Amino acid sequence: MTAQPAAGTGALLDRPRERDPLLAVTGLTTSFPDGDGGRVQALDDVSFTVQAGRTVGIVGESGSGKSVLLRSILGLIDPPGVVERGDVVFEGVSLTQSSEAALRRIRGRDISTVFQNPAGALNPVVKVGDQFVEAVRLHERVSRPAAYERALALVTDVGFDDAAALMATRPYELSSGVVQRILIAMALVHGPKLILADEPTTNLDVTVEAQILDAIARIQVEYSTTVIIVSHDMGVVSQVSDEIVVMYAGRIVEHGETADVLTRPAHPYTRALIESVPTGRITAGTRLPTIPGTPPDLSRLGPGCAFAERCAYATDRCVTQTPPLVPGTHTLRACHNPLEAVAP
Amino acid sequence: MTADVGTRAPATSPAGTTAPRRHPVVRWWRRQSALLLTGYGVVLATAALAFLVPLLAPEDAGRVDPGRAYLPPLSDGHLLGTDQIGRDLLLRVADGLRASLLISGSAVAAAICIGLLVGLVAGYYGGAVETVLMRLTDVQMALPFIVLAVMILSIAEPSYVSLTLVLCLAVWPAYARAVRSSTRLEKDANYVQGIKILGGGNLRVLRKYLLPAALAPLAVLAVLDMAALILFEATLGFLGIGSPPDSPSLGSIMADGKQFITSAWWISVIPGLVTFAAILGINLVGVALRERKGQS
Amino acid sequence: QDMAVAPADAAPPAEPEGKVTFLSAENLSGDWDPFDHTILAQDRLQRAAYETLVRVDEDGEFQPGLALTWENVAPTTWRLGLREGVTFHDGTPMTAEDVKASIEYVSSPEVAWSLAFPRPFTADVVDDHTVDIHTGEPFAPMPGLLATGAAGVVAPSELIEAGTLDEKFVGTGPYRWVSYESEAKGVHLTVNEDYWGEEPKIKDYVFRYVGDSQTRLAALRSGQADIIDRVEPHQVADVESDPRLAITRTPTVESKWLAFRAAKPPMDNPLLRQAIAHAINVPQIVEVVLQGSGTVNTSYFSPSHEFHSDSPTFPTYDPERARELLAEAGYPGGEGLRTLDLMVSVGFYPMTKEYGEVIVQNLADVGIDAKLTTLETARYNQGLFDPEMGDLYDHGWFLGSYDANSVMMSLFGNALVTSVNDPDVDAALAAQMAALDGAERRRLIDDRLMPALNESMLEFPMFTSELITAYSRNVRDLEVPPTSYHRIEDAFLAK
Amino acid sequence: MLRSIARRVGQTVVVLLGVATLVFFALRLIPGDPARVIAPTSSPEVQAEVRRSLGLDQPLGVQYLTYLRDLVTGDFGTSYFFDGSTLGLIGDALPYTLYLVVTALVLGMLVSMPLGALAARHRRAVTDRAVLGFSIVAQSTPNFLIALVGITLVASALSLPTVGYVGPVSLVLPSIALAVSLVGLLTQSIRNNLVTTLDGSLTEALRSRGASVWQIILRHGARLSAVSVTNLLGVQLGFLLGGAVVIEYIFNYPGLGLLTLNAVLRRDYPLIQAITITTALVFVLLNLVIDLSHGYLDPRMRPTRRRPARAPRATATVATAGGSAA
Amino acid sequence: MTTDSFVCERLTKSFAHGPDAAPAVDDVSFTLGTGRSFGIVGESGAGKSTLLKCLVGLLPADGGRVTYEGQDVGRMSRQEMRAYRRRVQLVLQDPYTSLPVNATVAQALEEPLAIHRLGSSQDRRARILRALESVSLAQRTLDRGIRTLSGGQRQRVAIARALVLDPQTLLLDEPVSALDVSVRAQVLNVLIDLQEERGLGYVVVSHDLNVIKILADEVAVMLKGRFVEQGSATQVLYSPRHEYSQLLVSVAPSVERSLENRAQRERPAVAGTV
Ligand SMILES: Nc1ncnc2c1ncn2[C@@H]1O[C@H](COP(=O)(O)OP(=O)(O)OP(=O)(O)O)[C@@H](O)[C@H]1O
Ligand SMILES: Nc1ncnc2c1ncn2[C@@H]1O[C@H](COP(=O)(O)OP(=O)(O)OP(=O)(O)O)[C@@H](O)[C@H]1O
Ligand SMILES: [Mg+2]
Ligand SMILES: [Mg+2]
Repeated sequence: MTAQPAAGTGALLDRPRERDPLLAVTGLTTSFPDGDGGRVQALDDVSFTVQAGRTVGIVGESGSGKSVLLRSILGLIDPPGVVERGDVVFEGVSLTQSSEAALRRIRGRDISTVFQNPAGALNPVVKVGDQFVEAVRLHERVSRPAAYERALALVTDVGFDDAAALMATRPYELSSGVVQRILIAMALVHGPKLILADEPTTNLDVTVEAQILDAIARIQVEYSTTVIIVSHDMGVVSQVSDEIVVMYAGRIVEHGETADVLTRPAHPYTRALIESVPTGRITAGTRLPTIPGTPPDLSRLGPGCAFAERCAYATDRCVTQTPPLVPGTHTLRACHNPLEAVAP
Repeated sequence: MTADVGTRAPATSPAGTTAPRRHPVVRWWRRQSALLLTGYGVVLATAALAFLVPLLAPEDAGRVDPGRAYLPPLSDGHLLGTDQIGRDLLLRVADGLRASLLISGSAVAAAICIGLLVGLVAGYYGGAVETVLMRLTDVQMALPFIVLAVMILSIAEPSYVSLTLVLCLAVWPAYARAVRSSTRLEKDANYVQGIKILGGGNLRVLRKYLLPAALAPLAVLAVLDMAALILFEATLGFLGIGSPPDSPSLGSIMADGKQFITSAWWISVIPGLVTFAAILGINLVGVALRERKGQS
Repeated sequence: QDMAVAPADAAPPAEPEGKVTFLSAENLSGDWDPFDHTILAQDRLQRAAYETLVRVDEDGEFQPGLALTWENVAPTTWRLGLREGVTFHDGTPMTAEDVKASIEYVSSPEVAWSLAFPRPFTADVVDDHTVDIHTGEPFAPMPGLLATGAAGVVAPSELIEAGTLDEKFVGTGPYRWVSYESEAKGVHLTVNEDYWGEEPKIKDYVFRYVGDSQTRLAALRSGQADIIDRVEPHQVADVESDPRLAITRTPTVESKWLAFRAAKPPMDNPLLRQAIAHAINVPQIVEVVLQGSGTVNTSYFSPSHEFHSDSPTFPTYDPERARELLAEAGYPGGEGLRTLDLMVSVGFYPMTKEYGEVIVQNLADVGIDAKLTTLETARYNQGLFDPEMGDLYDHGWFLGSYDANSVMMSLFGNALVTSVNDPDVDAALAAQMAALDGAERRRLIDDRLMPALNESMLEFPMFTSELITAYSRNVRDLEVPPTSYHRIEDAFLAK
Repeated sequence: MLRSIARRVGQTVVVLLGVATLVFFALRLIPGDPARVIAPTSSPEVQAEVRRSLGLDQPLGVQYLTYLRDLVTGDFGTSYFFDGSTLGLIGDALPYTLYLVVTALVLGMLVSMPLGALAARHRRAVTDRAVLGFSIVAQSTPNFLIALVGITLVASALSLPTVGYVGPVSLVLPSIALAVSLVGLLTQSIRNNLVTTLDGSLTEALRSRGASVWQIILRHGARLSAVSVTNLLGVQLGFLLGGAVVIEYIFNYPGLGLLTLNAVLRRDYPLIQAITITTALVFVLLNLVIDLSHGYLDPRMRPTRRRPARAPRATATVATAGGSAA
Repeated sequence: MTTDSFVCERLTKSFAHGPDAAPAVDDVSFTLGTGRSFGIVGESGAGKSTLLKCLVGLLPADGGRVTYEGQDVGRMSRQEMRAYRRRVQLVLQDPYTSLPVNATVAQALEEPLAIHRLGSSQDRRARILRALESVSLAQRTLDRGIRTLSGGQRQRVAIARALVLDPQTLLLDEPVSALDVSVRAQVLNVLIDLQEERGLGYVVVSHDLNVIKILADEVAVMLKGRFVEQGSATQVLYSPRHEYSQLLVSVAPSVERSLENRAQRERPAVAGTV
């Protein structure tokens, strides 16, 4: 069902131009005041498109702007934060130009979300069922019992046999894994076209994580929903996504088909990220390659590549000129000295 | 592979040439909220009135001279006028304000000491000790403050000490409770466990870690309480049981003057305004600090 | 005494009607025994329900009250001829037995009002309507005493014997008891339909304690009260500017005293006491602090008192003289003198704290160091009779009579406040009491008593207070005499 | 559940006993002799008699035991000054104070709830700052100043009663004076609590489900703020009862506050004792009710709570709002 | 014969008591040779942290016995406990909360020496610098506030603080799970270096199999307070026997397997509810 491009070379780059993407983000730039008179540049000129039916994974270390990106897409950046520039077009409609009321109609119905901290996404003292009914009735004029029936069906669908009992509990009585699966069910209630999942498995046990990832994968197939999944774990992202977007310090540094990004990264940062996760048969005492230094302070970014000071391949140009995100051999990458150009 | 983290200290990092570094005072100024700055302004002004004016005074604040009674504000030599027996109102209000500030300040300080002692012990050791101490604070809290104050002050000679004591009684349970709950949370905090793993004993943990940790959140509480106590103290003065007549505080000055509200408004209105300003300034600072704490 | 001028259109109603609410600056005791308290407010209230044997009219003349006649039948015996047909509110007729019981009760030492009585003081029933009063020495001020406050009122003998006087008022007066629910609601009296005299014109009378002068004035303005007590001097202008309100200012027979605790050093030194009396700028206090509400005393008797005349040796403000006396007392320039404690009450008499501070300043000006302490009313009342409390004690004292004898008796004879007796004063006091002839008594007062008092200076009567009463213009014919016993039964409400 | 209620009630009794003990000894340690207040001009013998009749000649321990026994049997003593039992006097006065305090409380809520919600809705915007400014001013204004302004300026203009209680209209000025600082505190508390909800992940989640901010405030914010706001109300109740003393004094209002002031000024020991204990009782009982209501408002605070099979990692601290030791 | 540092026999620890209260640590036994590393994997709430706290004597055990070099940890006197602390140190789970945030790095590192009243100030300085060096932090880090440090730096300070006392055995509770991937590698390398340089023994707890693989010679799999499988690292991690161990190993996300799966177009399915 899913258009699954062959795990081949630079499939992303071959994408036909005429096909309208489900979501197109262009030049999105978001900032927050840093409390010291300056501004934190959380997103800087971020552009990417998502075709319907695809699963896009966004990876990046903590603070690289992944969550801000999702919030900016949904129009959930509140003052004093501002979306300074850029456009988000969903199904041909510009979300950045839409009124709050129009956005509210889209949120939860056409675009739904799953968040990192499941406990925080529900009111801990209100029964799950009531919150489910509320979610339904925010977009549809249906009776409570009808809404409840719908919710029950969906909760059963994500793998709970005792859905009715679950609906009568309050979130604080449940474990995070259970709540997260309920939230996934809730995200599906209006048959959304796009699901934004922000670190949906972080802080969960590996076994639970596997269940959640499995649920997401199944949904994608059964409901043919487009998914954007955010994680700092390359392993998680690689499992479910068709494409991977790598972020660093508020910018996209690389974007390509999963296989391309994983096997032929063009950006030194992407490669470092992949290498720092152990692979192969490792035993006690195996040393891992590391990235020296720490991510930069987003309120003090000057021109140039933000990764330059940690990059082994950096040249003078990297410090003075911001590299644009342009097609390389296999992926889109923002690098003056991509690895493909350097000797293997 | 030694990561040189030192160069990344944000304050010294010269990263970028975007904005020129401003003077530290200017940067401090820009970081503060308008609320806080207004508060500081009002507090500074009242503090200047309380502590500076008497230094510049040409005469003793208590100088009684019925011959010049009831002079309205802006009279010759009496900026704020004189009161019903010819005392200079500016000096008198300054005196009263200083008394109010000192009394409520020392009451808060005393309350913090008691609260810390009770709260730390109760929160850290728990069990029966905690139960007893907390019931004690409950008892104190259940006692209607004004009844207690009126009772004590109508018996003990009104003086700065007795007033301070009374005001302290009004607030210490709140501190004990706050300290106890922060200590209860904190004593199981990871870093405290960390100290114990290193071999640190109870006293060390209490003194070096729990005490400062309990103190920090009290700062805002203390500021707000200071304002509340000035108000309490003014109330007591108003009921005529405040500070002694030869060293009046704002409340009693106001109470003395309130009967002239229609004939010589300034005698009560000016101390009223000063009381209000002092409380307002401190509250502004308190609320602004609370807001800032909340954000971080 | 000025009275509100009643416009011509207002006439008293035929039947008693309407209600007046009186707000008092002083609290009531809650114990309704008419004899056993020294609270002026209660005294004033109970005058509507209890009557005295002798009455004083507007001109200060004695008039028949419950007694129609009083005469010396022997030097130490006064005979009272009682009014007939008088009944108490409980329906029992008033007889000589009741008068005897009342007199003996009020003069017995355990009762508060006994402080106004000489001893011995006994009564005999001659017949149903005649009573004899016996005193140890001849007692000239008898009619004055019987016209005074609780001293002369009559209560039913059964209640006195049963000890149930304190439950409610049961007198013979024009108003009878209705209720007392709480302090904040006050005492409610209503017309006594069986009153022997002229029936009152106002039906209901509510008397209530409101401690704050501002609140009292506000209540008068908003129509919640009809008459308010002890208007402060600076409120007068306010009241006068309100066309709906009237005001009356009465110079009373009350002096504000500065008592010296003469039992302990250094106050046992009469020269020091005289120095202090000369140092105080009383005219300025009256003039400025009290805004003219009061009269500077020129004698131990207030101007409204019988037998008043200026006393030449009475201390006047004279700081030079004060310094001389201070030096003579052994404290030149105040040297060697410890800080003196000056105690004043607050919350009742007007401007006490203020003039206390002026006195401290006055004393400082001649070199005497003094410290002011203010006492709220209950504590003040308690401390007043405690000789250990302070060195100088400010207080008011009067017993609602034109005859100052009771005041002198309690303050100097019984040494209530000073706790020290002066033999000269005591002798002079006794002598004038025994002088049944008016002229002789006047001579004894002027030539013996006054000089002795000035010399001993145990208490210094600084000034005579003024009682300022404000009321709605609807209340007509309200009069507040120097004794402060206003007669609500003479007033009426205009429609 | 029942057991924990019993426990709380037990604690309440202990606290009341503590209050009773403290008041008793505080009053005896005070220098000042009721006999002298009652019979100031009488001879020492008479005063001794007065003391005997009041039981003040007994050893302190005996007095204390008698006092406790009387308390338990509901005998709070007889006023030194007024006829009748102290409980009767209090019974007359208490309803008036409750009218006043409850009116002030309701008034405070009516004003501060919409204000707080408005400020939270527009947090950090001009509206928010304006509301905050107003609430700080309200919090800083002494209630007696408001009362005085009311009496001198407003009362006669609107012909409102200023003395005593003549009907509900008598509550207008005193309850406003009493409510102002409450409004200040409550507004800030409601606003801050709502903002905590609104700045949290719950709001982000709800908004991304399509809910509007007002919907979030009304459906979730209110519910989540209830515990700490009612807690604040519990504490404020004490201050309201205290504030009533001044207000009742100024308006000569026939409540407990005025009774208290006069009782203390007259050293009416039995009355002071009784007032203190009953006020403490009222305060403690209302706080008990508030505590128990928390179980309803926030099921997490129910004592017999079903523990999750596995505690979620990020369990929010539940009892932040200084409830007493459970 | 006495080359065993920890011997843990039938250790049991419960927090709640009652009919349905399961113990947090249930009948756990193991032996750790001196200088060897022991890894414990298990899901959240399995009782891993509780076990470590029992080992250092921070929590008293309900049943069973822990001995360190033959000495019963549960029966140590105050003095013995102090000495024990110098030999065995625990680095707590979360670097963001396990250090006093208001202190500077220097203060934090001095604390153990102050507690144990070790060394002159010169000595102390030297020891601190050595510890700092071992975790690859620059000397100037000393003056920085803990608050201003990143998670990776904090974790290294936490390790350094334990090292200042020159312990023989280090207990590590989730040493890298709160850290970003790139920093994770740095800290793991530091730990490997330390083991090689100082011959430290480790007890490492983690839910991340890779961490265990890198740091442990022997591994136990913990489930609901019990050790369900115990053995050499290679055996447990590469050919697990217990059903739960197998599940753990099979579901751990890894790029490697994704690529394989991608090639094979299939993913492992997980059944059951959480
Ligand atoms: N409301 C805000 N106010 C100020 N700064 C913010 C705000 N939200 C995000 N930021 C800043 O924006 C940057 C990006 O944050 P973001 O939450 O998107 O990171 P992330 O990639 O999601 O990280 P994580 O993996 O930790 O969730 C950070 O530096 C953060 O401090
Ligand atoms: N102080 C405590 N009081 C009560 N229960 C506790 C306490 N500490 C831990 N527990 C419980 O003991 C069990 C084991 O907890 P422990 O912290 O040891 O698990 P863990 O394996 O370290 O989990 P994680 O991976 O989440 O750190 C859990 O169910 C936990 O809720
Ligand atoms: Mg994020
Ligand atoms: Mg753990």
